[in-house]
Amino acid sequence: MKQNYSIFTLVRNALNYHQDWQEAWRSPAPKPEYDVIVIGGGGHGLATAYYLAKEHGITNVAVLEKGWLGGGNTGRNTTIVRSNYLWDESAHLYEHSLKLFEGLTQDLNYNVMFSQRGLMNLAHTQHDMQALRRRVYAIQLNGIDSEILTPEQIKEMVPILDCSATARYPIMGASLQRRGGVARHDAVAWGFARKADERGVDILQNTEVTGFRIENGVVKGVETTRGPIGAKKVGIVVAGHSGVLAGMAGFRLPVESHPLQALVSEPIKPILNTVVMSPQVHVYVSQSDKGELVLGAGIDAYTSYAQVGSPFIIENQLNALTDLFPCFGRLRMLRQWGGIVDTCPDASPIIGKTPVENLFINCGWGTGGFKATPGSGNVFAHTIARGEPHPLAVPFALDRFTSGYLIDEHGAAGVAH
Amino acid sequence: MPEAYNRRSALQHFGLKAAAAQSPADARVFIGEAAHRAIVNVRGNPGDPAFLQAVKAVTGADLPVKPNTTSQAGEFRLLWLGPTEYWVTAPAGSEEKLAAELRQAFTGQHAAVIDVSESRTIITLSGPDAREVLARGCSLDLHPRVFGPGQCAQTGLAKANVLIDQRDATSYDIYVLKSFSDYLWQWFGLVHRDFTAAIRAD
Amino acid sequence: MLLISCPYCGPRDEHEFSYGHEAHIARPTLEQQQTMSDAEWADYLFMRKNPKGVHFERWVHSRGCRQWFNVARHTVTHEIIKVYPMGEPAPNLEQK
Amino acid sequence: MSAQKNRLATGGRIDRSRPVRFTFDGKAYYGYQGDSLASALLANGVTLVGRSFKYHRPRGIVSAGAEEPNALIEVGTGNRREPNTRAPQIELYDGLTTASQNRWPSLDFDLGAVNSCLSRFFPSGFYYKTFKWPKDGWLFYEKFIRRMAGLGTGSTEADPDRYDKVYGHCDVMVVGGGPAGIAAALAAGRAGARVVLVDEQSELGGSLLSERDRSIDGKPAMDWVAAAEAELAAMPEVKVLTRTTAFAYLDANMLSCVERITDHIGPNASGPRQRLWRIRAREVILATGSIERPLVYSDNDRPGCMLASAGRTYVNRYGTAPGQRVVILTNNDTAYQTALDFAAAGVSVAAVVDLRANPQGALVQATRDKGIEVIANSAITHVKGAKQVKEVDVMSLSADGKSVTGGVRHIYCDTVLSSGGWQPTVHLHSQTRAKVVWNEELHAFVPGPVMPGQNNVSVGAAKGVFGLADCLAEGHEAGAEAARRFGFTNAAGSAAGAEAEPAAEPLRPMWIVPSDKPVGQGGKHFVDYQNDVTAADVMLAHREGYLSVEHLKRYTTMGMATDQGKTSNVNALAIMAGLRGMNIPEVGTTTFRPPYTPVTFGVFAGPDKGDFLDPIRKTPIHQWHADHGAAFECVGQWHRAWYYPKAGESMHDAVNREVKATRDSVGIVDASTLGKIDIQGPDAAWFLNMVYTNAWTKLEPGKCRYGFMCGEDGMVFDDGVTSRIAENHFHMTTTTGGAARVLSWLEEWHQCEWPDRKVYFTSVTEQWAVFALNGPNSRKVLEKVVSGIDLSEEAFPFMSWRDCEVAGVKARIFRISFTGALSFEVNVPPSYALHVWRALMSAGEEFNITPYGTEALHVLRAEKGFVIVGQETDGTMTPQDLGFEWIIGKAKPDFIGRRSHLRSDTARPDRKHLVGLLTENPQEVLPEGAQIVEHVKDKPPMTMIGHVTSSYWSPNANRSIAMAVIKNGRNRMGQTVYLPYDGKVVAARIAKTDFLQDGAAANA
Ligand SMILES: Cc1cc2nc3c(=O)[nH]c(=O)nc-3n(C[C@H](O)[C@H](O)[C@H](O)COP(=O)(O)OP(=O)(O)OC[C@H]3O[C@@H](n4cnc5c(N)ncnc54)[C@H](O)[C@@H]3O)c2cc1C
Ligand SMILES: NC(=O)c1ccc[n+]([C@@H]2O[C@H](COP(=O)([O-])OP(=O)(O)OC[C@H]3O[C@@H](n4cnc5c(N)ncnc54)[C@H](O)[C@@H]3O)[C@@H](O)[C@H]2O)c1
Ligand SMILES: Cc1cc2nc3c(=O)[nH]c(=O)nc-3n(C[C@H](O)[C@H](O)[C@H](O)COP(=O)(O)O)c2cc1C
Ligand SMILES: [Zn+2]
Repeated sequence: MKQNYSIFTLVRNALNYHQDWQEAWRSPAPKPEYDVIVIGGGGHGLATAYYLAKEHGITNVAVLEKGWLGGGNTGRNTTIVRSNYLWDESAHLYEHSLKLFEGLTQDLNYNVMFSQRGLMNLAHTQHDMQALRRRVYAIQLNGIDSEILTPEQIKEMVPILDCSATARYPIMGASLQRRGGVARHDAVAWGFARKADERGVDILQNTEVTGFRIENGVVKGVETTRGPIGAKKVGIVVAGHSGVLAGMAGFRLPVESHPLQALVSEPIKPILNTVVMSPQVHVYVSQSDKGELVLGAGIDAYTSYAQVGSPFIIENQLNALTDLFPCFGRLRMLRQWGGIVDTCPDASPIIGKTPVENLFINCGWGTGGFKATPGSGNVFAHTIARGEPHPLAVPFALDRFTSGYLIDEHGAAGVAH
Repeated sequence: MPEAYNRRSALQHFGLKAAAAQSPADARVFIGEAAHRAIVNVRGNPGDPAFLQAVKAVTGADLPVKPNTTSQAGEFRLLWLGPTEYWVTAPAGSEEKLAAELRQAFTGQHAAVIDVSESRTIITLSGPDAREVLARGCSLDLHPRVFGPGQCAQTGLAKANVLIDQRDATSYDIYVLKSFSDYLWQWFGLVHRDFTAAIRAD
Repeated sequence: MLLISCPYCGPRDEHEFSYGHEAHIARPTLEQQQTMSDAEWADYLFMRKNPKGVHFERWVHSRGCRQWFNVARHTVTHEIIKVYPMGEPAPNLEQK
Repeated sequence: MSAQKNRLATGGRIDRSRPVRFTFDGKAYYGYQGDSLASALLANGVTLVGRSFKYHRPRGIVSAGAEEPNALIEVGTGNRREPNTRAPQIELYDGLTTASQNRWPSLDFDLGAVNSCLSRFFPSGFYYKTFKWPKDGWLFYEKFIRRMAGLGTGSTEADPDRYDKVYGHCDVMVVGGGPAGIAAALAAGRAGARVVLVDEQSELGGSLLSERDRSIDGKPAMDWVAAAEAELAAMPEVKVLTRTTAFAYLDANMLSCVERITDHIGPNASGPRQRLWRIRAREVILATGSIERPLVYSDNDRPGCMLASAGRTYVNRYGTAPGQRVVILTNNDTAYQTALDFAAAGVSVAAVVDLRANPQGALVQATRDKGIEVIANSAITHVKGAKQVKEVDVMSLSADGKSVTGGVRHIYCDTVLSSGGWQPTVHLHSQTRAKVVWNEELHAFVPGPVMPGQNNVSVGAAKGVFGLADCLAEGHEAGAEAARRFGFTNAAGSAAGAEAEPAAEPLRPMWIVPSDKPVGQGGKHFVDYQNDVTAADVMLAHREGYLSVEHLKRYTTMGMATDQGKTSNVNALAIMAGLRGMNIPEVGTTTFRPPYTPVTFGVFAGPDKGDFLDPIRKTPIHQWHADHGAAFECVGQWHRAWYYPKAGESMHDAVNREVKATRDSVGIVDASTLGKIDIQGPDAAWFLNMVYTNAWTKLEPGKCRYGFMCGEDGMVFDDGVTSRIAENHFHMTTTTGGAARVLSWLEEWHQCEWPDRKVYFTSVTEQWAVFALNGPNSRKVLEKVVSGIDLSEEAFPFMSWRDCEVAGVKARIFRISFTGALSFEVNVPPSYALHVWRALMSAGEEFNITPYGTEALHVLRAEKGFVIVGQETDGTMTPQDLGFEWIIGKAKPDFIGRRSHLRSDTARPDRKHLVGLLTENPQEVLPEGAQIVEHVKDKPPMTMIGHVTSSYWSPNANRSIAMAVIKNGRNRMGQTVYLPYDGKVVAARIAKTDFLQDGAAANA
C-alpha cells in the first residue's frame, strides 16, 4: 500500500521536512512478459491499467510510455470536462466518465481538483439556437443535467461577457451543464499512475514501442527501445500516434493527426468562474486555479506530428475572445503550445478490437478525450480483460466505418472539446 | 436599359464625392471606387494557339499567360487569375459586347466566357503610403523588388478575398466582391486612422 | 505559418490555401465499386496513412488561383520537400 | 516627496534635467526621463516592490531586463489597469501610476504572508495531497485557493486602446540590437539587402547600454552605436524597430513581433498602443544576447538580492545605486566588473564573496587593487532582513564545496548581487524545435544545429560568444554572408573592432550554494522566485519520483511563471541532474515555447473588433431592407432580412402577415445570397451526373431541375436547382451557406479526379441579384414590368427559365418555387437591383405586394414540406432518408456517394426518415430541436426516436406544423408520439409533410 495522502500525513511529513514521502510510482525494469501491455502512458493508458488491476484483478500489466507519463495530450489539454453530448451513444459514454470523475479524487487518493463550476455553450445565431435546443433536449432525456440560459441569465453568471445585442455575434442564449467544469490534467495522469503502480502495474517511461510481434494473426508482444517485451494482450492508447502504431501492426485507421493549439494568459485574481465555450467564433476559455485563463481553439487543417500550429488560429481565437470579453484585451499571453489530436471522420472515438487478435485499440478521442479519461480507461480495461467490448463501447467499434453507422458529433455537438 | 442614374455603384451610399471634398491636402494615400468596369471571365487552354489568337483578335492584347501578370492594349486590360482563367476588363458598359465577341471568337474551342462585371467593384488605392496600407492586411510582399506594375495577384486582404492589380509605382486596383465591399471600405477606414488619407472621387 | 509554393503563384502564406487530404487515393471505378466489399469501400472512404514523416497530400490555392496540387511535406518538421502537379505520381524521395 | 536617495550625481543615460513624476502604491515619486520604473524605484530607495505568488514573501527587483521574475507591477488604473508588468521594462513617463500586487491590505503588511510562516505545510504539490474531504468539498476549498493565487488583478472594463497589425518581409531579419546585431544589420544593409532589425529595448545598444568604458573602433561604444543607428536610418531598405520584441519564431522563418508604440508615453498618446508584426525573412540572425543566472543561496529572495549584471546596469545606465552597501556573490569573473564599476561610481562594495577556491583573474586582481575585499572559497549562508537585506553571513566552503565550515562572518549590507554565470538567450532558436547543446566550458546551453527550412544563425552572446570584438566580427560576418547568399554584392564594409577583454578564469559550477543547515531546513534557497520554488522543492520532486524535467516543472511549477524560468530553469535542472547523478544535458531542458515575453491579447486581435471580427456580407439592396425596418438574420457571413415588423407588430405578427400575404396574393423576397455557379463545357452534363444523385443528360436547354448532392459518404451536403442554358452550359444554384463549398467541391473533383473532362466552373453568385415573387398574383405583378417574354403558363411553364427585361433591365427569370405557390425568380444585375426592386414594389402595390424575410420563407416552404439542407439535414441524412428515393438516378451508373448508400447501415429501411408532425393541440408550436419518444416515463432516461427539425405556426394551415426525423418514420404514419420538453409533454401525430393538404385536412 502506498502512503496515504491527507492533511494529516501532510502535517506529519512537514514536521520532518518532507523527507519521508515515498515515490509516487516506481521506475522498474521491464519484465520479459506481461499479461497485458498498455501502450501509451497518457491518462487513458494509465486509467486502463488502473482499472485492469482494480476491477479485473489483472495486475501483471505494463504501461509503456515513449516519453514521460502524461506528456501527450493529457499534459496539454484545456481540461474541460462535460458530458453534454448529442447522440445517445456518446452521452452514455461521457456521462459514465463524468460520474467516475465525481469520485476520482477519493478513489485515487489524489486530488484531481475536479471543479464542477459549470460550463456554458454560447449560441450566436438562430441556427445555433436550434442546434443548442436539440442538444439540450436530447441530453435531458438521457438523464443528464443540461439547461438553456437566456442572455439575462448569462450576463448574471458571467458579467464580463459582452452581451450587447449589437455585437457582431450577439449572444442569444447558452446551454449550461452545471456538473461540467475543469480538472487538473496532470493530477489525473499522476493519480492514476500512482494507484496503478500501487496495484503492481509497471510504468515504463522512456520506453517506445517500435514494433509488434505478431504470430498467425495473434499478437505476442512488442518491440521497444528497451528490447522486446512479451504480452498475452496488448492495448494501444496512444492518441496522436495511433496511426503510427496501427501501421506497425499492419492495419490502417480512419484517423488523422492534427495539431490543436492552446494557450494561457498570465495569472490573475479570479475573474471568470464558469467555463465558456463559443463554437461559432471558435474559442473556449476557463480560468485555472492558479489564475491563468486557459484558452483553446480549433485544430489546424493539416496533419502533423509537430506540437505546434499556425499563428492565424491564435489570432482569430484572441480576436474572438477579446470581442466576447472586451476586458481581456489588456491581459497577456504567457505561453502557447500544441498537441497532436487523433481525429476521426465522425468526431467519435474508436474502442475495441483490431484486425490482430488480442490487440485492442482505443483512439480517436481527438480534441475532446480528457473528459473521458476515467470512462475510457474503464471500458477499455473491460474490453481487454473480457476480450469483448464493454456495452458502452459496442457502438464505437472500428467496424462502424464499414457499416456506415457513424456517430457524427461534428455538426450536432457544436464544439468538439 | 433604364436611365444611368438608376445604376448604383457598390460604394455609392458612402457619398464619396462629398467626402472627397473634405479630404486633406497633404494626403499620402488616396482611396476611391472605380465602379462598373466591364469584367469578362475567360476560361480556356493557354497552350492552344487558337485560344490565344482569339483573345488577341478581340482585345488586341496578348493573353497574360505568365502567372500573376497583366497585359494591356488600349482600353482592354487582361489579368491572369489561374492557369486557365483570365479576366478581360474594359470600360463600363462594354461587357455584353465584349462577352459576345469573345464567345464568337472561341467558336469551336473548349473555352468559356461569362460576364462577371456586376459581381465586383474596384477600390482604388494610391499614393506613397499605399503599399504600407496594404501591408496592414495583406501578407503578400509588394516591395518593388518583388512586385510591381504589370503584376496582379489574388490574395486575402484583411478578411476578404481580393485581386490586387498594380497599375503604376504607387497605385493599385483592388477587385472585391460587392458583398464584401462595405466591409473592406470600412476596414480601410480603420487603417487610415494612422495615415494621412484622402478620398478620391472620379 | 507554413510557406507553400503554389506551382503557379509561387510562395504564399498558408492562410491562402486550404488543405485537402492525403494524395493519391484513387477513386474506385464503377466496376470496382460493384464488386468491392463494404470493408474495401470503407478503406477508400476513411482509412488514411497518416504517416509520421513525409506525407503526400493535396492543397488548393483557395484564395489565389484556385488550383489543386500535391505536396510532399514532413509531418514532424513541417518542411515542404516537394510541390508537384495534380496527376503526377508521388515522387521517390530516397535520401539524396 | 523625498530626494532620490540612491541616485548618483553623475553618469547614466538618464536626463537629469527632465524630472518625471510617478506614483507607486499611491505615493508620489520623481525619476528622470530615461528611467525604467525599476531604476526610479531603486533611486528612491524603494526595494520592496511586490509579494511572491504562493508564500506572499516580500520581494524586490532582481534584474534589469525581460527576465525579471519578481518585480511585477500593476500599471494604470480603471479600464487601463494592466497586471503583472515587469518593472525593469516599464519606461517612466509623467503621470505613470503603478501599484504592487498580490498583497492585502498593503504591500508592507500582507495578511497572505501567513502562507510564508506556514510554508512548511505548503511544499510543491501539497494540494494534490489535501482538500479531498468531504467528497464534493473541492469547490469550497478552491475558492480560497483561487483567491490566494493569481498575482495581479485584471480590469473588468473594456480595454479602451486600439491595436494594429502589419505584415513585413525582408531578406535578413536581425533580432537583438546589441553589438552583434548592429554589426549584422550594418553589414547586410550595406550590401544592399532588405533588413529588419528589432530590439525590445527603448534604444539600440544591448549590453553596451550597461557598459561604463568600452570602446569600439576607438570611440566610446555608445558613440559607435549612435553612428551605426544613423547609418542604418539612412539606408532605405533597412528598418530598425526598437521597443519591439520578437516573441515567436514560427514555421518557415516567420517571426511574430510586438512593437510597443505608446506604452512609454502613456494613455494620452494618440495612435495605436501596440502593433503586431508578422515578418517573413529569408534569413534570420539571432543576436539576442545572454541572461545572467542568479546563484541559489540561502534566503536569496530578500528584497535587495539582485543579479550582478543588473546592479551594474542600474549604476552605469541609470545612474542609480541599487543600495548603499553591496556584497557580491559570484562563481565567475564577470561580477568583478560590477564591483569595479561600483567602485568607479562611488558605491560602496563591502566584499566580493567568490565560490572559487583561489580566483586570480585580471578583473579579480583589479578589484583587489581598488581595495575591495575578495573573500574566496566562501559562501553566503544567510541573508538577514525581511523587507530589505540587512546583513549577510559568510562562511568558508569545505573542500568539495558541498558544505560550509569554520566561523561565520557577518557583513552589514543592504544589497546582495549574485552571478552564477551566463545563459545564452536561445529561446527563439529553440522555438523552431532545434536542439540546444551543453557547453562544458561555459556551463550553459548553446544553440545546436538549426532545423531544415528555418534559415537562421545565432551570433554573439546568444551563441555563447562573449568577447565584444568577437561579437562584432561574428555579427558582421553573418550579416554579410546572408546578404551575399541572396545576391547582394555591395561592399559590406569591415567589421568594427574592439579591444579584447582580460582573460577570465573558469566558472565554478555550484548549483546550490550550501548553508549551515541542510537544504530545506534552514533558510530557503529559491530557484524560481515568482512561483516560490526552492531547491528543497526540487529535492522533494526527486524524492517523489517526478524525475523528468517535465514532471519537475509541472509538479513544482518551476519555470511556469510569467518569466518562464529565464533565470531559474538551468539552475533547477542542474540541481535535478545532481540528484539523479546524471549529466545536465542528459536531464535536458523543458520545451521553449512562444511568447518570449508575454504579449497582450489585444494586439493579436488588432483592429478587427466588433463588426470587423468577421466581415458582414450584404446584398445589393441591404440598405432598402434596413430602411424598411427589417430585422436581420446571420446566415454564414451574410446578413439577410429576417422579417419586417411594422409599428407595434411582434415577430410572430409580422411573419404571419408576410406568410399570409404571400399565399393570398403576392410576396417578394431578396434571395440574392443563393450560390450560383456557371458551368460550361462539353462534359458539363456528364459532370452534373456525377455530382448530383439524379440524371441530367436529358434536361433540355431552357429547363430547370432540382437535385441533391451527396458526399462520397452518401450523406446530403447541398441541394439546389440547376438550369440548362445551352447544350454545354448550365447555371447551378446552391444554398447560401454552401456556395463556396460546392464550388470547391466541383473544382476538386474536376482537377483531382477527372481532369480530362472538359468543363469550367465559375462563381456567378454576385453577378445576379435575385428577387423571388411568390403567390397567386405574382404573374400579374411581373407582367406590368417585364418585356420580351410571355409569362403565361403555356409559354413559360414551371421549371423553365427565360431571358427578358424587367423594368428596362436585362434579366433572367426562373420559374421555380420554394413555396409551392406560383413563383418567378427574377435575376438582375446588382447595380440595378434597387431600381428593379422598387419597380416590382410599385407594380405590386395594387396587389398588396409584401416583402418577406427568411423567417416567412421558412414557413412558406415548410407548409409544402420542402427541406432546407442544414436544418432537416445534419450530415447524417441520405436523400432516401429525406423521402427522395425518386431522386436517385437508378439508371445512372455512378455518382458521388452512390456506393455508400449500399452499406449495411445506410441501406437499412428503418433509418430515420423525414416526416411531418401535427401536434394534438393545433395551437401548440413545438420548439425546433424537441426530442421525440414513443413512451413517456416519469423521468429520464427515455428512449428517443427522433427530433423536430422545423416547426412553425402556419397561418395558412391555421395550425402548428412541424417536420421531424423519426426512426422508421415513414412506416409510422398516423402514430402518436410524444415530445417531453421544458417540463411538459406534447403529443403529436406523424403525418405527411404537405401541410396545406394534410394539415388543413387534419384541422377540419
Ligand atoms: C490543446 C488541446 C486541448 C484539448 N482540450 C480538451 C478539453 O478541454 N477537454 C477534453 O476532454 N479533451 C481535450 N483535449 C483532448 C485530450 O487531451 C485527449 O483526448 C486526451 O488527453 C487523450 O488522452 P490519451 O491518454 O489518449 O492520450 P495522450 O495523453 O496523448 O497519451 C498517449 C501517450 O502515448 C505515448 N506514445 C505514443 N507513441 C508511443 C509509442 N510508440 N510507444 C510508447 N508510447 C507511445 C505518448 O507519448 C503519449 O504519452 C485537448 C487536446 C489538446 C491537444
Ligand atoms: N560573460 C561575459 O563576459 C558576457 C556576458 C554577457 C554579455 N557580455 C557582453 O555582451 C555583449 C554581447 O553582445 P550581443 O550583441 O551578442 O548581445 P547583447 O546582450 O548586447 O544584445 C542583445 C539584445 O537583444 C535584445 N533581445 C533579446 N531577445 C530579444 C527578442 N526576442 N526580441 C527583441 N530583442 C531581443 C536584448 O534586449 C538586447 O538588447 C558583448 O559586448 C559581450 O562582451 C559579456
Ligand atoms: C491547463 C493548463 C495550464 C497551464 N498553465 C501554465 C502556466 O501557468 N504556466 C506555464 O508556463 N505553462 C502552463 N501550461 C503549459 C505547459 O507549460 C506546457 O506548455 C504544456 O503542458 C505543453 O507542453 P510543452 O510545452 O512542454 O510541449 C499549462 C498547460 C495546461 C494544459
Ligand atoms: Zn496559385
